Amino acid sequence: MEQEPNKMDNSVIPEAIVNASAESTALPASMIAKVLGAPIMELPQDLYIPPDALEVFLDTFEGPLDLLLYLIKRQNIDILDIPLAKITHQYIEYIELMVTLRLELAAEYLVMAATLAEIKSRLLLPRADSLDEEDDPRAELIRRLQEYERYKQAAHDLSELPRLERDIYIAHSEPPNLKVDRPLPKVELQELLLAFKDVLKRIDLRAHHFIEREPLSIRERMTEILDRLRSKEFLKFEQLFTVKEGRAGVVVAFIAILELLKGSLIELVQTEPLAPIHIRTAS
Amino acid sequence: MNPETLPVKNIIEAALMAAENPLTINQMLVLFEEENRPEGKLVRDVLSELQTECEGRGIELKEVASGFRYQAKQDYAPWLKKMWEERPPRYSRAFLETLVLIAYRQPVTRAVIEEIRGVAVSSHIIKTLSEREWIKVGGHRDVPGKPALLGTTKKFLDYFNLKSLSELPTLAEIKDLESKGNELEKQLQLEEQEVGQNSEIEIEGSV
Amino acid sequence: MNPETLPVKNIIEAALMAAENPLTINQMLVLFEEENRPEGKLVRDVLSELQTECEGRGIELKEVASGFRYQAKQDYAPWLKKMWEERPPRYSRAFLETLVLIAYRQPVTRAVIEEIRGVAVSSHIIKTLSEREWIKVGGHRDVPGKPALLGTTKKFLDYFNLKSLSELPTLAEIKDLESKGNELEKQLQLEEQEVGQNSEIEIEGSV
Repeated sequence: MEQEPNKMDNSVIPEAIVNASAESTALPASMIAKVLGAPIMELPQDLYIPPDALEVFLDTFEGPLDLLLYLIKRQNIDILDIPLAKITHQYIEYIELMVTLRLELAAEYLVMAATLAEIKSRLLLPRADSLDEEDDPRAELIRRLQEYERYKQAAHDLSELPRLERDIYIAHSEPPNLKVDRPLPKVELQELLLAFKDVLKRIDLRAHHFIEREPLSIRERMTEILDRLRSKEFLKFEQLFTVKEGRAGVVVAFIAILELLKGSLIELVQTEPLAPIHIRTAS
Repeated sequence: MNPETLPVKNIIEAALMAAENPLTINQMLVLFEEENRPEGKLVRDVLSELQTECEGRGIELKEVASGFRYQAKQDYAPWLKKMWEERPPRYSRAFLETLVLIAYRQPVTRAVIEEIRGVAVSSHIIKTLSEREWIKVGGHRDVPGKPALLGTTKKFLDYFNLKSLSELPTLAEIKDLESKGNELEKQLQLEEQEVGQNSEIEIEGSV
Repeated sequence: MNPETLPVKNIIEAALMAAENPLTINQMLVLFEEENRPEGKLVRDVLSELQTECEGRGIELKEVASGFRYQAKQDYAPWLKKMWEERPPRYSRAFLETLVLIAYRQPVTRAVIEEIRGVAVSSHIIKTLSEREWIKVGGHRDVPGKPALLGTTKKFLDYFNLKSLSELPTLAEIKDLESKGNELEKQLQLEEQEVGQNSEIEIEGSV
């Protein structure tokens, strides 16, 4: 991935490329490729990459900008001084080679070839004496190259940063034995009442009597009485009333007893007339 | 300590901390190239030094069946366990409806709740409510099958901060809840969505 | 150190060691019951003490984007890596370039990444980055097609041992063409001569 392409063996080449192209194309044996319609009879001299390595070589480029940067850097030239004619020339040679070798070529490479050719032709046009930046046909290309180069460098810098899995190992220790509590769900009273409201909306009016019959104080007392009866088989009738509660409390208790009787939830027991009245759960 | 052993100690400390499993002394030895490999005895010395260094700290170096490992001291379990606590789940609508009907209609049998809600009451809900001690069986109705009569408990009142059931709003008041309710309801729905995404123990309608 | 703070220090050390992820100061604070919860300042003091105590040891306490974590000192990586048979993952240039563009230009659309790199963005790379939770969609640009705006996550920073985006290496500056403008013409002439002499292939004006 970070190999330097120009370190490749340069002794081999021409024949190999001719052979490769002969195998893969119908071109006459003496002709290597057609560049822009013109036949190429000789290999460009500044290409020295064995064809089987070419594919690998091209894989190392991340696109046309990357290839252009490589061509520029190889000559130790500042991007600002890009020798456009020369670079265009070399770039197109590479493209041609790729086409010849029938390597799959991303469309972006061809678009760049056209862009380069266009810039070059604009440079060749007769022009005014001085040239400022806006007029320099290379300006946009140079900007793109620089922009790409800084992120290419940033990617390299990022890969040099210490990172997990390679340079950094998390230090940890076993947790102690834990009995993790499962928290119980929380309920707001408001939430509960909204659920109730929903039920009321849903059921028809006829069913309301199921709920509406008695005030809650009576319902509460009913449960309380049943509760007391659970621990004792019998309760004296008068034990169900407390003077402290006053008149209202007595009424509540009395209605609660009546409701319980009506629902056959309790029974009144009197062994003989005038004997004390007891209540017990209905059996 | 001999300065030459310092890197050995640091390497072993770091290795024990970075390892996914306890390390045996042999496993520690093979971390070193052969020419720099310390003696087993040195490693044992280093381990006992590391052990001593844990005194008064939050972690300890323990030897277990498969080797040595660092672990957090048991004393700190009450604090550490909070890191694994889950967010409380939420109760389902069915759960809340069952509870509120028991509260307002007690003592009440399951059959009556089913009649009002129009659907069967899940046993799981009754069980959860009983386990939380929010409801209890107050008796049995004297009809065939002797169905249990359900009512709410003091714990239920305490949880909702009520002194008695009569502090619950009347039906008329409940119907007025609407205006204030809409906002809360919306908020609850939002929360439910949120919880639905984050919580793994979602209590569903079946509860 | 005040003896009362000792348990706080030990609890925090144990928690950081036992935690599955880096811990923020807030996450450390909620380990304590409200009535015994230390001040944030005390926790910060404890952390810097724990940091100091790592001097000369095999591990360090490091603050990354999502909080504090203990980690083996990088010096010992050559020994530690022997504990894993698999080699650490390598990332292709395409992967890293896509990642840095998202990191430096966020929030950024795929189109911008493609424009700068001059090639299509691989869907596979975007998928891998999302699966690793290094990037996320932070919104959508309000243009036709509503393209996703990509940004990096704390997990990305954690992975590269960084606390914030500002710790990323600085980008190279873009040089100005203006200063070179005057020399252009001369240079072009030179170059044309040179190419004319050396070139064996004529390049036509258009492709």
